[in-house]
Amino acid sequence: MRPLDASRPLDASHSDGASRRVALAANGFRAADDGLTIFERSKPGRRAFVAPELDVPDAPLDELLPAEFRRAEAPRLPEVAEPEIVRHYNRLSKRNFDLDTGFYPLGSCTMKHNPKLHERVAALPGHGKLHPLQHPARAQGALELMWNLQQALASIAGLPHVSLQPSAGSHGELAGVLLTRAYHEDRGETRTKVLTPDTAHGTNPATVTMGGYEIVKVGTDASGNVDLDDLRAKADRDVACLMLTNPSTLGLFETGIEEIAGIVHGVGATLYYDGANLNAIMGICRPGDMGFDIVHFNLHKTFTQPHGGGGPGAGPIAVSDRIEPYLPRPQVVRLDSDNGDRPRFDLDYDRPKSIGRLRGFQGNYGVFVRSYAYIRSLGAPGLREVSEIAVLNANYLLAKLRAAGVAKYLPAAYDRICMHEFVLSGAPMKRELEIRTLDLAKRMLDFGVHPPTVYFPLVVDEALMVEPTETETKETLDRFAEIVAEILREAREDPEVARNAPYTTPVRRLDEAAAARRPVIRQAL
Amino acid sequence: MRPLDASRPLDASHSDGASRRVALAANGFRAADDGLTIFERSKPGRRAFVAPELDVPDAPLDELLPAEFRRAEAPRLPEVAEPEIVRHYNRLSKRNFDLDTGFYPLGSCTMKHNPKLHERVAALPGHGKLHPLQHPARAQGALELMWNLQQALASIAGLPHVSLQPSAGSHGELAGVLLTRAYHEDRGETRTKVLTPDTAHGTNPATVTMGGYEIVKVGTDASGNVDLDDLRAKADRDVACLMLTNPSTLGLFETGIEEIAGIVHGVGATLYYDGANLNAIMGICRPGDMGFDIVHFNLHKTFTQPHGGGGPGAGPIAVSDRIEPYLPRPQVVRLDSDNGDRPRFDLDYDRPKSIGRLRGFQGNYGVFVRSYAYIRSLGAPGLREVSEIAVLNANYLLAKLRAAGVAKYLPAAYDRICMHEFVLSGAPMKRELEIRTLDLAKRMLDFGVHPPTVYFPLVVDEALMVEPTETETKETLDRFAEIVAEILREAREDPEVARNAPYTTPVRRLDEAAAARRPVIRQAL
Amino acid sequence: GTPSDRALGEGRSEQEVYEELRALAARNVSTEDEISFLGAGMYDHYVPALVDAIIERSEFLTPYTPYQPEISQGGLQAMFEYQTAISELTGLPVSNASVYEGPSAVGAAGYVAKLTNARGRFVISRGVHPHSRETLRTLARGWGMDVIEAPLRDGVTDLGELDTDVSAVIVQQPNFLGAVEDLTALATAAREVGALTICACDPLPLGLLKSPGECRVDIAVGEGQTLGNRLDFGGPSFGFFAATDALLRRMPGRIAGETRDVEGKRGYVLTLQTREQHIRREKATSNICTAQALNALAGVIYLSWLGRHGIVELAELMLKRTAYARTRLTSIPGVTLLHERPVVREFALALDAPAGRVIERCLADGVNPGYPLGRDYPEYEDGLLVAITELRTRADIDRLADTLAAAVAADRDDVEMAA
Amino acid sequence: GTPSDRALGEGRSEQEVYEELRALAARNVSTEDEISFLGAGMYDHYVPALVDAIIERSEFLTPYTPYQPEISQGGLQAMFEYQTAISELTGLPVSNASVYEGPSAVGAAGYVAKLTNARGRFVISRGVHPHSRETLRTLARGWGMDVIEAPLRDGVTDLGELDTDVSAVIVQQPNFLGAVEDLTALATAAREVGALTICACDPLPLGLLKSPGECRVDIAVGEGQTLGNRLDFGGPSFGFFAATDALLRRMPGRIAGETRDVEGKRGYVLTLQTREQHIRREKATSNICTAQALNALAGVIYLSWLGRHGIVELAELMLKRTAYARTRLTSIPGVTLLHERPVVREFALALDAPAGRVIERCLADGVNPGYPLGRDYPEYEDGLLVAITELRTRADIDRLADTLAAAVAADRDDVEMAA
Ligand SMILES: Cc1ncc(COP(=O)(O)O)c(C=O)c1O
Ligand SMILES: Cc1ncc(COP(=O)(O)O)c(C=O)c1O
Repeated sequence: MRPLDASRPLDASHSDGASRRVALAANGFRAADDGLTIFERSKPGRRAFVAPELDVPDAPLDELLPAEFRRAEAPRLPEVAEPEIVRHYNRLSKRNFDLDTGFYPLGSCTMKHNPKLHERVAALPGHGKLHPLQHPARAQGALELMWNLQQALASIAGLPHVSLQPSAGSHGELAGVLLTRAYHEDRGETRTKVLTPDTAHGTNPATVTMGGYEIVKVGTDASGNVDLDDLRAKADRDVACLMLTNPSTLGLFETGIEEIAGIVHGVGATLYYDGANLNAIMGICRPGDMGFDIVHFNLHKTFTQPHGGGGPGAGPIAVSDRIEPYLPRPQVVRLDSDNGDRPRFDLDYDRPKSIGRLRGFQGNYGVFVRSYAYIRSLGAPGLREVSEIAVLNANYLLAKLRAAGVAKYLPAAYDRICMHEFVLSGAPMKRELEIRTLDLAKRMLDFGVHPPTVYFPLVVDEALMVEPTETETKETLDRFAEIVAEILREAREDPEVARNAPYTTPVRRLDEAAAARRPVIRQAL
Repeated sequence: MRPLDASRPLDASHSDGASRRVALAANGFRAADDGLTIFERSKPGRRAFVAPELDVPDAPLDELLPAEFRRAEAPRLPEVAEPEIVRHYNRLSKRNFDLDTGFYPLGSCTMKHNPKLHERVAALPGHGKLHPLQHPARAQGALELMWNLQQALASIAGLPHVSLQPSAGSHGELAGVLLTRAYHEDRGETRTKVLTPDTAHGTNPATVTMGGYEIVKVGTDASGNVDLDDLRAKADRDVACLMLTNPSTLGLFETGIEEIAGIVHGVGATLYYDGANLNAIMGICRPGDMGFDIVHFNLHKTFTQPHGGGGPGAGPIAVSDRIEPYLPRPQVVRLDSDNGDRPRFDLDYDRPKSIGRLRGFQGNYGVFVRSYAYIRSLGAPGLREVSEIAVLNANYLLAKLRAAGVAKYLPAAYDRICMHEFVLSGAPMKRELEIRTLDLAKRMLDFGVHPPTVYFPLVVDEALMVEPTETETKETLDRFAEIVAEILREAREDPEVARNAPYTTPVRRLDEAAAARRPVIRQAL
Repeated sequence: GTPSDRALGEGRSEQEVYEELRALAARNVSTEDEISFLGAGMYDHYVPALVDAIIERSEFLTPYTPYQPEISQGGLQAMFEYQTAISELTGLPVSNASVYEGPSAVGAAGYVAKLTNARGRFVISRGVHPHSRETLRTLARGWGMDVIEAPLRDGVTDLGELDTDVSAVIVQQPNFLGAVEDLTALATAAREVGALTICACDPLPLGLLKSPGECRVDIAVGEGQTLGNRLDFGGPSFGFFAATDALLRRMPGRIAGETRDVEGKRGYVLTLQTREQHIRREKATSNICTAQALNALAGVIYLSWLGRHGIVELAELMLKRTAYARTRLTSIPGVTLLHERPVVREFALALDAPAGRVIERCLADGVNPGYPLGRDYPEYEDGLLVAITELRTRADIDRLADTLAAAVAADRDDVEMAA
Repeated sequence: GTPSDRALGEGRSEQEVYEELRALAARNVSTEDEISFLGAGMYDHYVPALVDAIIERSEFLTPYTPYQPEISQGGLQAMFEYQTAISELTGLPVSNASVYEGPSAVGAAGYVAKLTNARGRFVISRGVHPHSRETLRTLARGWGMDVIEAPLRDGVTDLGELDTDVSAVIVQQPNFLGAVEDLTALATAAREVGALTICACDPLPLGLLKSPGECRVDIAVGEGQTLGNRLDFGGPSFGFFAATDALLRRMPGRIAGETRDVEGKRGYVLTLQTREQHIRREKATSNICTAQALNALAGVIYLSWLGRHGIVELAELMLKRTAYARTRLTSIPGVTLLHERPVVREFALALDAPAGRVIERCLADGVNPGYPLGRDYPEYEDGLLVAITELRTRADIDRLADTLAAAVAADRDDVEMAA
């Protein structure tokens, strides 16, 4: 660890009181300006947009669009010129922490490096400026790419059929639940319940409700697996589906998976695979082989679509033969020619049993381009290596934290080999050091790392969920362990430090309760 | 001005000593990591590059390249993977202040906004991936663009002929001096001296020496103009050229320019226009009309090529008929067709009197694309507006500073209407507040603005040279005036504040003397 | 097969993958490769360079959803600004931070209606985008709700009789045929039976059109692609979602809210999270988690670039060029207007030749004349939907007119010959 | 005329300017539009995406030369890293932060020689790039110095007799014909008469070749385009400049140096500025001010991407593909080697047909076979210079072979017919 005195930016400012105050005054100037919104920067008459030439005969508005349809006054959008727009958003960007700046072990989110190549290829006009309704004969490159991506995802999932349409994981889940409904209804069955483990991500139960099913929770046993007895008890003929994540949100491999599949299939229900944790198993095992009927992928997790501060993503699904007839419309199909020309690709709308569309057009193609580039770059051996190193990194970090003496305050929720992530419990820390997992997380902000996921899964008290991913170096993992140890050390000395953290961020702890009590969600103009 | 208490990031951190110390410890962790070089991040075996497939027959190295020509060991370049490279340079970038972040009134550098469109068009493969030796018939778009840019620059300069070849302003100056030499020698004259005013930028005298001439300095009179008597006295038949900037580096329009031209031409010398300050006069007056024979343009100043932290730029030159025969090779020429087809463009190497090349290929084409896009966006009316607003902004800021009471300590070097920039003298400030212009500049860093140019021109004691440019808003100028006033105010209270500034930058004042005494200019590997 | 499948390959160098993706791109005909009048839900508008320059910054491109507000103020403030701009454009007080895209936004609005009044039926105009109608049907099946279509008469919606089992009336402005609907009348009819009015609207024409809020619409949703996003063969873009105050606590998705930090400094957080899946789980108002933050960011940057007056000027330019195109094209023998309602950027034609063959002919000539309505509307078998963005100049429109005239004529000759 | 000239126009919207520039670009044949074997000083190498992603960041793109080091540590540290990489590559202890580009770097090196020994003559190999030789001549006129050319024999430099009036011997590695020179021998010959040795070198082959430093060269300069920079029709790129310790205080341009701040924290500044124009004015060692910082940044990022082993692997790949191409092409009747020296990425052929006509034929076939040596070397009238970068695959080379064979054959037929 570097000597701390190589640091002290403000502390070392010469100690005279006046200078301290004015040093801060300087920040005052800066903050006052940085804090403005784009609307507050607006000044009448300023503009960035210049209209192209009006090259057609002019005509009075009233003739083209009667006054009764026209708005009274122009929408009060900002009036700003390009330089201010650029500076404004550039400055805003500096108030974000990002993956290209530091470690981002946000559990369940797979914050792996986003290769820059992907942005370059997605921006090629042939991809980026392709109209979604372009005649398929004139979009053969795009359809072939989608077809190839479907094949690749199918082979990773171990399930034969893929739809790329869903826009994100939760959208894939919804597709899965609606497919399940269509499947049962087609067989003349009406089922009412969907099972999810109590460790499930919030989108699972929310999806179940949106899909028109009633949710039934299944417990977790002492070793962190699905409680098989509870499952058996609850798996009856009213159950349409069990939604599962494997590895689970505890970062543990569901050892009873084959038995689980047996129970679920035994009552004629479908088994749904929430693919958020797929990064742990690529090339090692396959949901299809475990008995899953439906799988969703988070291309923005496992397949490096940048998260964009909350999207875009894509949530393709892979399904077994029995589910295939119900897949969303349209499907990309390949038409092989007998005379040896290259195959043609088309969009097939003629799918009588399809649940129909879940959205417009063909899905988030721009995301497909990036994920396809990723898969082509790594290939089968590379993808397997991704999962091996992701799991190795997680286990290394877990061991390293133990070695740093962290386990005493932050023990692993379940003492097992973890997969690509692990969950610690901050309960002892809270008890003995009187700081909460939230405080630990906030203090991490001062150390320049993004905190892990906190308070999820719900079954772990004061949970801290750590997913390092395969693209981080040993130095970064070591450093993170040191940081956690250091924060615990200082908490032993003075818990106030963490409780009042962060200190060095653009703003300090924010009052979320007040925000919700009296919501201000737009600027008053 | 916003209340200062909207600021205080660290000061308000809860006051307990321990927390202050650890808050800084956190920074310690961050700094220790931020401070590394790319070589210090290197670890054996890591890599970003993956070699494309070897698709030709392999062969032993010795057969293809005898050992005696081969290096003993691989160059010790860093061993790092893409994620670390991206994070490393991303973090480095955050240790730079830039034009897209804040005000950058660096005198003589014309730090105007760089429109983002220019980067987009320069990157089009038809421009960016065009080989410089592509057959002219297959580079017609590029040659036409260069031709059009030549015409545009010619019309701004008021001189008929343009060469785009020089790579920057100083390169254009060198071209100008060599053209002058060729011109005189062609007429059988050998002249030995070049005149420059004592206000000249350093590149002028340096260029004179590199061009093989002896430098003779001309003084500045009480009103900031070239001292005409001194000029008359020094302008003899040995003088090859007078190099002038107009507006001068004092930001003042050279009122005696016509008389100056008369004197210089009277002794048969050439008059050279250093175009660094062209931003003041576009569309208002033209160097050619003032009697200049040779003009250089800084495309990276007046014509928005981004400065890139020290280049690239381009320094095209425009010349009069008598200088034209000596222009560098090759020249872009237009061949009009009589049968009404679109004209063809070609490169003309057949220029017997040319001084020859100053560099490879056709100049910094990528810069031409950006500057051409800029000129086309603004057009003649826009370019005139640029200069009008640039001058208006400078005079507004000068007046605003006066109004803020700054003039007492930082009076204008010459009390005249300024052009696009103005020069203040920090002499009274130094005398009465005991802080130097350097201290003022360093303290500005804490306020989030880039300081003006300091200690240039040399004829002004403790000079501060301010060029706001036309792309800054009134609010930004007002704010800058407040900041200067605030720094003077705090200096009255305690000069130590400025003397020890900056406090809030990634590093504080650096020891430049030590750096020069024992130069460490590469990493020991 | 296993992942060592040919489908996955063995891995390649960056330059090889670049070349592969470039070769695939080369087999697509982009809007830069032809003169395209395709619209029908996504439009070829100019994306200013500053939008790309900003959203490519890693600080916006690579972070996750802002769960740690203290180090996410950039993204959160941008969401707040976005919400303000959308609310201003739609004339509705509350906006969320984005949903997936247009058609699923219509579905999301339907779900809010379901949660609000638990009625049995949606009445959706046939003028709503076919993809939106189909998406709503897909979802409604899960909710056990019916979806009834209201027909178009003279190009605009005829709601017919509504009753009190109608949960929401869903219309589109301008509708799929480009026609400007009388939104106020439609919303009034819905209100009379206590149904919500949901309007899917095209944001750029809103620079000129009465806002949904002014027309007393309850929920305005729409496709945000035209606001600074690429076509990308259909995505990613974003869906916007704005509503009345009454519906605030039933909104789906993220919402950024203003608050203060411990020192009283203004800041932003994700707020009203008790609506959301990670807190409320099965009781959440939606299951959405990852949405379209980066695309919505592009949206607010684009709207700032357009500015208060620019959005009006842009809409007026499209209005005038579209009017020119409408006259120019209907002067072609065999080409008539499918409706005569006012339009802004898009309009529908009826060809008296098979649209498919006519389009093929135009494509061969480097002009993509528009979208064949027959695909979704048997009743408009040879209908053609033509979109005129600011990127289509008068010269382009004249070129279209000549090409279309030739194509229609040629087809008629064929027919005569055949006879 | 005045600036209201047609040359300037009246100003246009962003989309119109974009379309105009796109139309101009469309009239250029880029290396993505043909299979190009053009080199001769600039080469079509792959630029990894991360280079562009980083240099487009406004923090690198928009600042001026780092006059305020406290807020320029990013750029200054990058310069320091760049200097380290160049010095490592060239085997010379000191490097500056960049000069304009290749040929002017040769001129700048000549000026350092002039300042060092004030002798009267440069001896420059005819194997040095024609643009470099011409640039040196242009500048030497100002210095009142002569420029003598040393001929090529069997593809490499023959210095002949040197005397003590020679200020510097200037060679290129590999030389313009692609041949690897015996740098050690040349440097030794120069040193014997007390002249400096200046070597213009191609940085990528230095992954394999003995470094100039090892060969006891005094100044190594070169064109940096191949290190992560676009072709850009010839610029902007950067020139690198490295030398022995003895020459440190005569170096042109910026140099970044390590130092400490008042708290002892490591930092970087522009150093040894007393060499420079803004301090020393007429006594400066060069007049350079704005250089090529951004392009040099691309250079060090690219070198970090290649890495210690990558640069060797890349050079070996080129070496092997070039060897393959050399054999393949010389198996064509009427095509022979212009020299048989070892080469790395580029080699010279002699055609027994007029190069101009042969090239025209290949271009018509979508292949740009290389650079016609006749333009600069009357003695190689029908010579062709062929460059093989990692972007030219075996398939491309085979395609070239077929095209070239056909072109040469066709030309001979014509000749026979004419006879
Ligand atoms: C376990 C799990 N399931 C589902 C989701 C939902 O995925 P998305 O955000 O793509 O809708 C997430 C995302 O956080 C997750 O972690
Ligand atoms: C007045 C003046 N002349 C000449 C120059 C040199 O221009 P360049 O840096 O493009 O070589 C400058 C640049 O700072 C300048 O300000």
